Amino acid sequence: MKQTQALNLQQKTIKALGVNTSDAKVSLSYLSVAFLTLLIGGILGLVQGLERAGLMELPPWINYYQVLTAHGILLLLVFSTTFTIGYQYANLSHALGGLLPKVRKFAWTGFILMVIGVVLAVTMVVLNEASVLYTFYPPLAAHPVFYIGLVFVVLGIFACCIGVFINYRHWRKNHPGQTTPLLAFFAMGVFVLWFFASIGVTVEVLTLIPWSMGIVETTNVMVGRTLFWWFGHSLVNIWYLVATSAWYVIVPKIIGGRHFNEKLIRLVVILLVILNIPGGFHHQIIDPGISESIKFLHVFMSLSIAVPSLMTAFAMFAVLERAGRRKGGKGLLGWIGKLPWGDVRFLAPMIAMIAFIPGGAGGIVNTSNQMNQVIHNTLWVVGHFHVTVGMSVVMTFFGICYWLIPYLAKRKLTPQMNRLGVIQTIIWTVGMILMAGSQHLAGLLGDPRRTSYTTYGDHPTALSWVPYEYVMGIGATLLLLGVIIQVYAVINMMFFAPKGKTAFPVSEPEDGAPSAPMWTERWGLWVVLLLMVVAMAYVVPIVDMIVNAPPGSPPIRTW
Amino acid sequence: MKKHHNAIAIIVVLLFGTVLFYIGTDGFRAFTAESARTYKLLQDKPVFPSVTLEDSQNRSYTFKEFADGKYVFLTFMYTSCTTVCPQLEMNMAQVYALIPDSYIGKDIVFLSISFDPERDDPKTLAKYRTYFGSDGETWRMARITNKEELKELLDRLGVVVIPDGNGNFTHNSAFYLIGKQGHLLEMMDFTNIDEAASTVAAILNEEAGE
Amino acid sequence: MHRLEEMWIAISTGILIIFMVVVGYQTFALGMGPPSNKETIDPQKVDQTEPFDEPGISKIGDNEYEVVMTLQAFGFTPNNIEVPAGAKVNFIMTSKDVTHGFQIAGTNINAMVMPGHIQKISHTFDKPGEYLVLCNEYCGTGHQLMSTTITVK
Amino acid sequence: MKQFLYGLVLYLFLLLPPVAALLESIMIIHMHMQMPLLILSGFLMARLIQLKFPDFFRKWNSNGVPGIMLFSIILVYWMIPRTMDEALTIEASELFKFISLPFLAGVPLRDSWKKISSAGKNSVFIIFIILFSLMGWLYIAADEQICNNYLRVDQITLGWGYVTMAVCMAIYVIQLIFGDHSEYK
Repeated sequence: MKQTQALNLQQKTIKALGVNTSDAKVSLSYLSVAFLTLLIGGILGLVQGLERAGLMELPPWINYYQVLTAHGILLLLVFSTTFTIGYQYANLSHALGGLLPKVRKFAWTGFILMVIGVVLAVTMVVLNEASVLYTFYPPLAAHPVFYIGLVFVVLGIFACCIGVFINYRHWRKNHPGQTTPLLAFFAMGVFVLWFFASIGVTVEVLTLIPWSMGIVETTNVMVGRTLFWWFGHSLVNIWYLVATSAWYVIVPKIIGGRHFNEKLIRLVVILLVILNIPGGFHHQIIDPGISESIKFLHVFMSLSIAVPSLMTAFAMFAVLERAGRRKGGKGLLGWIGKLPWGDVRFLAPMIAMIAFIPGGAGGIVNTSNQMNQVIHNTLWVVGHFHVTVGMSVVMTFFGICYWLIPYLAKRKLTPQMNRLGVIQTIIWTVGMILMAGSQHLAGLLGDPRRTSYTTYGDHPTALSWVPYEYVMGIGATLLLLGVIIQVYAVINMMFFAPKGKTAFPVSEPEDGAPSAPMWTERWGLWVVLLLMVVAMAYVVPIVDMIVNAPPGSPPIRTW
Repeated sequence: MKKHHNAIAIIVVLLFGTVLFYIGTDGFRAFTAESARTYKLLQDKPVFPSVTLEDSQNRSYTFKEFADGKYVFLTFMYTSCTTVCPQLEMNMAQVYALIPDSYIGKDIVFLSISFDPERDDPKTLAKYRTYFGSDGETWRMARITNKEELKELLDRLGVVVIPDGNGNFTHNSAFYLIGKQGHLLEMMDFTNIDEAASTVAAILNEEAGE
Repeated sequence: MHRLEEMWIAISTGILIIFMVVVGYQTFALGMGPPSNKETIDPQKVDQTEPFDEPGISKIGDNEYEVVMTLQAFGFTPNNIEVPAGAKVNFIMTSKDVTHGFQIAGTNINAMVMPGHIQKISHTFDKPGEYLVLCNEYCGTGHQLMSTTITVK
Repeated sequence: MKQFLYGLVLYLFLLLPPVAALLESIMIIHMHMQMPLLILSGFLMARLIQLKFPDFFRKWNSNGVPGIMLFSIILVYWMIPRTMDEALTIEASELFKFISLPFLAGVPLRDSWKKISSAGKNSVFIIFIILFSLMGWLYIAADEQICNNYLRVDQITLGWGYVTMAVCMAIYVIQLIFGDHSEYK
């Protein structure tokens, strides 16, 4: 009883002050790291794009693959992770009426572990001791410190997961009979998935450490690869789930609408959490050592994600249309004009959602047996994840910045900043269309990914790719410009924008909508189902890979 | 009254369970198909079918000619096997060593039959033989080239061989003892060398004592 | 749930099932499955193991060829292969060090070649020309140099 | 009625010879996919049977114990390595599998699960956790072939399948015991 009172008091203070200062500090720290890495990673991205197109030569003390490794790790791993944690903890704090002090400690522990980990790993990359790319497929062997750094990062993630679980459980205990706020429900989904996805890579890295130190002689290459994609692909879907949380809950409020039927939203979250992990197998469609029937099963499992995704598409269009019509939009498409296109908080996530249509279609290509063979490991794949991660996810993240950072920093979004945001969004969109578009096309012609500048002895086929690579370079230049504007905007909103109160835009249900059913909160059951799906997908191939394993591979350094 | 029905139902279910398990496991004796097979084979004592062997010295003869009224100690294997077969043959060599010399060749002969006739030609068998100290006379290694004869033999003695698609086979293994009339006399656990040797020796001794 | 929602879910699931039937038919009935050979080899003894002790091209039938190939940083052995037009070529490959990719630009020949595993893929080269073969999985500093050609006459 | 139809369709689908042959060709799918699906089909069909013969179930399965015992007996029976082999080689055994799993396991499970106490449910879970762990250990550790119709690697795979299912059940039971579930009903 006392606790509830204290909690109510806390909630009242938050209402009065707008934001819980100690919680805001957690989120702002994560977000600062995120945008610092975005800046560095973005610069490396441009360097890489220009080198790849043959427009620039790298100085002798640094090589293309070092740059590529750093770009991948910083953007795909560090930027998206830190942004997600910063954003999700802000959501959680807002939705549950503040974080528990204990949970803040977990968040800070996670922060410190991740910073140490990233510093260790990146140092090794800079020293050219770990040019293994962010996928670090064995038997390419990096310096042991690189793997140790990754362990720290994963431990940091685990700390943040546990923090979320504790806070959620605490809230549940104190609110019998109530369903958790949607944002907290999303946060729970994100971190449950993250927790179980990280187990794969943790096991992999822990086996690689003694191997890279020479204590263990050989390692099982196939198992390492499989465990990596257990994590690697789920990671992408974690960012996607994070973006979805903004689409479902935040966007409707910004456009002056209401969110969709809560039961369906929760069902989508649950499905994404349960079905996600086996999707990783489609990265191994043309690998040896996995039978065709197992691959077929995994194609099915990867594609099953399409069902909740299509449900999202349906729900979002319904929300947008309703909001547009409420504002007086007439006719079949009249509502489109009524949406607030000039508001960056809507424009960025809206383009992100649109980008998910080609992104998802490309994903279906990658997942299916025969089409995968055409584009596997070509620039198509690079184009694909720049559309999905670089547009769908990152643009949603950018859109979030324009209300989240002022909210956390107790400042205001000025019209100038909004205009800058719109410009940034347009530059980013054009840059991505040019870059990812040309990458898709070059990939269809067979241009491989992850390759330094080469014309393969001026082979005519390779020369035919060069024009696309130029366009890619132009896109990359625009994107760096976009990064710089974005980082400037973030710094401005954090430290220089006028003081004031910004609201946390959480949408409400439609009038008379039924409340969400209580069974959706049975996380214990969802976890068990998730594990069963993982078991169905992984037990057969992994046992086969271990029992019928060839002699292992020793560590090899080829750079 | 209800309690009553419940109790009856429980008893009926338990009885059903007991009967089911009793039938399903040959009276709680055989919980795997392998043990069921052994049990059944020992009950049936099937006759060794007529097959033509081709041994490591390129000689061809029928099983009957080879056995010639002696006991035959038998195993099934293939030479490319890396798992059970070397162990099986190694253990067979130990049984061979434990049987008193006086019986060998006179009252009992040893035979290893390969169920992979395509790869196990006489040359391969000749080489494989030397790994286990088989002398090629009183302990021979042979293949059966006629596919139908081989299948008939494997079926009759309940040897299940499944190719795994990578050139290997999964198969069940045991020591077999064929009696003087060509009937299956014993099937023995190939991992228990001493017991197999003493079983065989006892049969031979009893015969000698008569 | 709303009727429209139910219909939408049913349609999505239906599309998924139809898609799987198509993929399954292609894979199992038409034999168009992805390269998935399951044989293994000791990656440290490739040179001593048949058939990789003698990599090269051999004719195995009427306009059918077998190419036994090893991939290593940063090249293909044998390289610069020549075959007549219309030839069916069966590639048997393994890696001597790290993971490599085997891609023939302009065709849908694309396979991962991993240490310890033997990969197989076949293709009929109908159109004459000089095909570019390249490694499409990062394998070290010289990765961008790892290429060869197949000439179809 | 809808449920009965779903169950019936599933049952007929599983009966189709090519489907049965495909599912039985891989050991773990035979054990952990086909058999549970058969139970599920019975579970779904049970609704109509319950409505048709309410007296029978009320009279003979009033506290759910006989039903759950029958379910357990059938399940344990099919966990014996030999029965799985014989389902492949002996037709009568195959027939018994297709009758016993839906009608002697699925139907009584549906009728009993709601009737037995939570302590009863927990003990069923615990018994099967132990059994699954033991079977898993048996299949993983066994050097010899336990089932004649399957490869060794299939056997090890099935072993790990048992272990993972035991782990899943254990997690489920733990969260049942430590979580408050009164409000989810």
